[in-house]
Amino acid sequence: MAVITFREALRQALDEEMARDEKVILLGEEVAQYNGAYKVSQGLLEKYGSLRVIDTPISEEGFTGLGVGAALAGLRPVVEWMTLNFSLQAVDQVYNNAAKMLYMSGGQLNVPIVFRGPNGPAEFLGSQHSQALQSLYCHCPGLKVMAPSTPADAKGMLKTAIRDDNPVIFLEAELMYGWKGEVPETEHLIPFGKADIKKTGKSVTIAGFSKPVKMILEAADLLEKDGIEAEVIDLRSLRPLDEETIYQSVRKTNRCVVVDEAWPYASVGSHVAWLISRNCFDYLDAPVELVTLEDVPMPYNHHLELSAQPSVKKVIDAVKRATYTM
Amino acid sequence: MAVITFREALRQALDEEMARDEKVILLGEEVAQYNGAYKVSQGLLEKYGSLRVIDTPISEEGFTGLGVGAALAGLRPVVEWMTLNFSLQAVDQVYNNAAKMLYMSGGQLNVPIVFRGPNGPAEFLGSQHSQALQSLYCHCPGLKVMAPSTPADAKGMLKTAIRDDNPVIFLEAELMYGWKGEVPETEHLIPFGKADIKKTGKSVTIAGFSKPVKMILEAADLLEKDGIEAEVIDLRSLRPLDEETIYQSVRKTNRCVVVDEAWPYASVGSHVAWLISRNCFDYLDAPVELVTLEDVPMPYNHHLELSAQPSVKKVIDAVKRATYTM
Amino acid sequence: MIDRSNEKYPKEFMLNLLKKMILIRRFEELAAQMYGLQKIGGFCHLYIGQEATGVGAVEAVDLSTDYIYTAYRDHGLAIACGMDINSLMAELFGKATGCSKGKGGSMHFFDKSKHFMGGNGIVGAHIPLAAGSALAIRNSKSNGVVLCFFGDGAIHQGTFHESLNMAKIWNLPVLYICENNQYGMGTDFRRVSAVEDFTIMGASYGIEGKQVNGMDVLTVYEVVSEEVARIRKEKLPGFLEIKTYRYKGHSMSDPAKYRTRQELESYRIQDPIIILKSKMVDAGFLSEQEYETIDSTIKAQCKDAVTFAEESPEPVLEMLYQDVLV
Amino acid sequence: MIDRSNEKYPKEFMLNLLKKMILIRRFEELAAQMYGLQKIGGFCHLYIGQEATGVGAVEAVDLSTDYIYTAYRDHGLAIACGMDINSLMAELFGKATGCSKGKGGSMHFFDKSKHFMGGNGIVGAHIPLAAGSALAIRNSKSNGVVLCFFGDGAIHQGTFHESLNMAKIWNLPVLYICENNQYGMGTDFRRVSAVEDFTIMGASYGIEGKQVNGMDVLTVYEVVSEEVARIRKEKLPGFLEIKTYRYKGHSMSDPAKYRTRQELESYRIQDPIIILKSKMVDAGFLSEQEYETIDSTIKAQCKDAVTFAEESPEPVLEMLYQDVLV
Ligand SMILES: Cc1ncc(C[n+]2csc(CCOP(=O)(O)OP(=O)(O)O)c2C)c(N)n1
Ligand SMILES: Cc1ncc(C[n+]2csc(CCOP(=O)(O)OP(=O)(O)O)c2C)c(N)n1
Ligand SMILES: [Mg+2]
Ligand SMILES: [Mg+2]
Repeated sequence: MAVITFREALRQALDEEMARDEKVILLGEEVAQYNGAYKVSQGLLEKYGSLRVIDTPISEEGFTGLGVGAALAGLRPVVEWMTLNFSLQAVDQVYNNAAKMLYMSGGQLNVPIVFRGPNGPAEFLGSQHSQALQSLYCHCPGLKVMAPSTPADAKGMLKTAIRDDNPVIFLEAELMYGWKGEVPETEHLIPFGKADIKKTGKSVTIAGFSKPVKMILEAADLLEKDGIEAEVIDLRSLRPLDEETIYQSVRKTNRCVVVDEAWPYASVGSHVAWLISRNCFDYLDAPVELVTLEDVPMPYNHHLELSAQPSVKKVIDAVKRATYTM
Repeated sequence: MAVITFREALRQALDEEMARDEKVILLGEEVAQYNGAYKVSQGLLEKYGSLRVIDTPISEEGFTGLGVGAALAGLRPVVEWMTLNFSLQAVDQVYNNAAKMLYMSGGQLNVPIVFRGPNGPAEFLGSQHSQALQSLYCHCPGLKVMAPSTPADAKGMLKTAIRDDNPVIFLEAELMYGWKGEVPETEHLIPFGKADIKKTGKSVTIAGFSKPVKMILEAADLLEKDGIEAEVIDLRSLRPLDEETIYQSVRKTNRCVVVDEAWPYASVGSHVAWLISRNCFDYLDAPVELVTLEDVPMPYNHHLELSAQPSVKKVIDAVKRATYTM
Repeated sequence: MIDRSNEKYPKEFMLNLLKKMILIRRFEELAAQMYGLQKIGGFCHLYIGQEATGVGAVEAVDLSTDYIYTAYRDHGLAIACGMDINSLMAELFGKATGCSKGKGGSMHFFDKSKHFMGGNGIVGAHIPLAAGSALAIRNSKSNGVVLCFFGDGAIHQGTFHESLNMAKIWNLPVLYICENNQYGMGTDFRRVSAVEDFTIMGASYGIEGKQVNGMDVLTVYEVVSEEVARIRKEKLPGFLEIKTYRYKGHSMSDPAKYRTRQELESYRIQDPIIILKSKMVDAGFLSEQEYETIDSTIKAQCKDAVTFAEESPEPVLEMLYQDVLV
Repeated sequence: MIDRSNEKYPKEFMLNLLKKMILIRRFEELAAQMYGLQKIGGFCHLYIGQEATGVGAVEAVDLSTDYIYTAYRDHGLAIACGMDINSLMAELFGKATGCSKGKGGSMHFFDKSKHFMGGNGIVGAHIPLAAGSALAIRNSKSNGVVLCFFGDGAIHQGTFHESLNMAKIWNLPVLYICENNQYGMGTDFRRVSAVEDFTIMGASYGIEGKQVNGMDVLTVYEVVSEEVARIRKEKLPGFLEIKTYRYKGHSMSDPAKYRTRQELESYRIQDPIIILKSKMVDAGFLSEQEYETIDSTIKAQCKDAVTFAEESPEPVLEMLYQDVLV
């Protein structure tokens, strides 16, 4: 298997799907001539031409809706939001059109579209540019949501997302684009609704997704040294969620920590923590702990910015609380 | 105390605050000449004039942001979203400007503004017009969120919201506007962060907010006949949340059902359910149950529409599950 | 204005237009009655008075290649597109036999096979969708055109402006049709618009446009035909402001007190059905008696549609959970 | 173009403009160096090349009554408004002594007392805020004016269009200033705009405007002064497209390969500092040696600002949780 970056893995997925199906197009700010603000789409304009790789004006609500309309008339658009922060201008198009069209039309009009881009905290960007917005999109039925944590998953999941006939929100992270990992050269698809057990263990389950998975694994390594064997689950597909895999793990470990780099209130993290609390009630030896972003806008100062986020230390502390080893 | 409608209570709050402070203005579609789509602002144009009661074009993102800018320069705007559904076009202004301005400016620029309007399921309106959007707004730090369930609370909470120096999301419901109740004639303010115990009981805690509180009380009455004494908590202030009152109750009843008419995933409901699961872990005799809207867009057909929503029966069933009396 | 002799159009052509307009009128009159009987609920926005716009415009396109987008005031266009009125009345009744299986309701009529793309409840939100479908047309090298209808109120939504800019820079085959019925809910369009002539809006994106008398179906047909032909040839967007009037309130619950009886009467005397009928009578194409026969036949059809709707089954509970995802 | 003799402005006036422009230039050059040394992180959008726009425009207003809004490229305007460069450099360093306590960063400079309202990271999102502050001015019957700066890229955001319409219908005292520096990130504005002359956009809301040479600070000052005077008198919005150019990449990470060296050179020879300097030398207001002295003094000030920033304390952890709410 080749070792490539997360960015390259996404690019391969786009490239392969665009080659396979001429209905797949890519749309967004700077995706074409500039090769993408984060260079995910490098080379695609040259290969697929300006009818299929399209630079948009700065009109998030407009081009998000335009993507939906293109999907309704037979294309399979991939819409790049330069970052998910800017998708806040387009929430109406996602909630009211992309997610509801199939239902409102009594099953007539499906919307095969992928909205993708970097999500969550980057570095030194301040409040408006560092938001983890999975909660908003997971809340809404009619959408699917995916958040890979490795280059291999990024490729396999993006390909699946593009082939899916529903609207998919696909969450990346700026700080992950340079991450490297082995990625299969052969056809590689990762289904919706399948979590991935990254490490088995019997003392505690730690569940997370996207960028924090790496940090969770670091925490798990350190915990190992203290004799705490964590089972680490990468949720990967957030909607639909692979509840069974989580429950099986917690029913074995009897303790759980959930990690989410979004704000805590009404988050994917607290929801998963409640699901576990409810559905593994008789198995839990301690409350389900939650590690999230602090409940504040992201500050610019780097120390504060790091303090605001989940960290190896915060995960370890939560595990210690969950295992009563504090 | 006079018996007035929820609508009149809101109107009194607006009227009193506009009379008290000329910086308070009201802004929104049809609020002035038409006296409000739901007649909340009836008579206010006549009384306060067109500089303070302002009909806007249909430009949600624009007039939401305009309200924030007016607040930054010294006014205290109340922005009416004709319904919360339409606020989806204005999420960016709420998240990125209203909620973050104080933080980004290092404490210099606060935003005294209230965004209000009907939220949640109405009747026969289909998917785009029946959304309960509390999860989105509760998720975001920098906002306060209130959701009254009675005319008296509506008045006392709206007055508090208008006097607050922070951005407040104030959730009403179309179907509540005609509800009647006693409302104090004297100065009446209800603080943030104070839940209300509507009924005491020792068998189970049922926590909810906004429109469902009435239904919860109906369920509690029926349960009473079965010998189940429910303690009913109206959360009222969703952000900040009165965690202590909830925990005290659950630590007494040892069982809890949370009701929220939004979708379940990443909701206020599941968050509160997790908070309880975690912070009352040693006191819980059963999993915290959650009753929400079904995880589907709202259908138009009335039977389906009702089936999608929390109901007396669903609350009772949840209580029976929570009390192991199923 | 285009020169037109009485013989310009064959009898059959005119008869077809007349029948469609009458069908819309009678269908909606009956719908209004059914609303009064509470067989239909929620918002119900009638097209009565505007029939010439929808019928004239749709006659000018080919629904095998072309697409129609509109807002919630969609009954007229749905009928103009040839949708079966049984399925439409059933939809209003929320029945499983409705065009959207009873899940859409009045605001959400759809017919994928007839390229009738709804039926959108959020003001301005469908405007980007139309550009998207035009992009799909462009990419498939079909000769299609998209007609995008919206109201005088919707023109102040950012989505309109973002869309026109994209349609122009990408040469998308969309005809933007502003149905200026003078009011956005209770608001005279002059109160919320910086300009009175909306063609200025199109022109600011380099899209030349015309103002059109929307009470005369033949004029509408001609102007739209010309524009559509030009768009097919030049592959450039177009813009029309069609001046029309709705006789009824904004929706069933609006008493429309914001306008004078005289104003209403001034439009009623240029009623689109009467105008066409007179022309046909003058040309010897129609006798009063033939008109009566047509009208009665159509009335009977509408009654049958009510019977169909009445007798149709409610959607079963299972359907609540269907069509959320493909 | 306005006729202007060398003696039209007194020496002190011109010297003041010159010093401000040099201060911006040197401040940012040093900031760029500090960025290279990783003392500053994240996005850092330099104003170099555009100094004449900000300095000329701000000179035309009175910051005790007037307000300034701009986007993330805000260093130049902040300095033009007279903010202390120590606090600005400290902000870039993320220090507690920064103008936003280190929580805002480069994109979020604010100074409430100087009515410098930031510093907004979301393209187009501050445009409605400006109209809102103008509404507050209108209501308070003050004589103030709001200057709202935004880029050529922002003009395709719906927020711009919604705002201009409201500003016009409510007679709000805002001067919209499009700083057309030819590029929105890597995109030549002609590629994403239906029109090349942006005054057309203003005009479509009945707001007459002018295109202005933004490389000449006196021209900018004069035109903005005229507009501001007109706005104060007539209480109507205005629009200017100021043609300018940024010498550096979009932000520090942009190599700006999308433009030619010749293009850049063609602007460098009309450098705003050189133009004003030559005029002053010609008028006998400045000698080469005096210029050098000024420049060295300013360079020293900027170095001092770096020292100040370096020596300033980091914000303490507590500050993470402050300023979320008042
Ligand atoms: C974004 C949004 N804001 C507000 C509404 C409520 N609303 C429904 S129709 C309407 C008026 C629209 O007027 P116009 O565009 O002229 O269309 P018409 O009803 O005249 O056909 C309003 C304000 C809505 N549906 N969507
Ligand atoms: C809504 C939104 N979309 C995208 C971005 C990313 N972005 C930041 S600056 C920029 C270009 C803006 O160009 P322009 O308005 O011309 O201003 P300039 O940078 O030239 O000063 C883009 C696309 C953003 N910050 N906000
Ligand atoms: Mg209208
Ligand atoms: Mg620019």
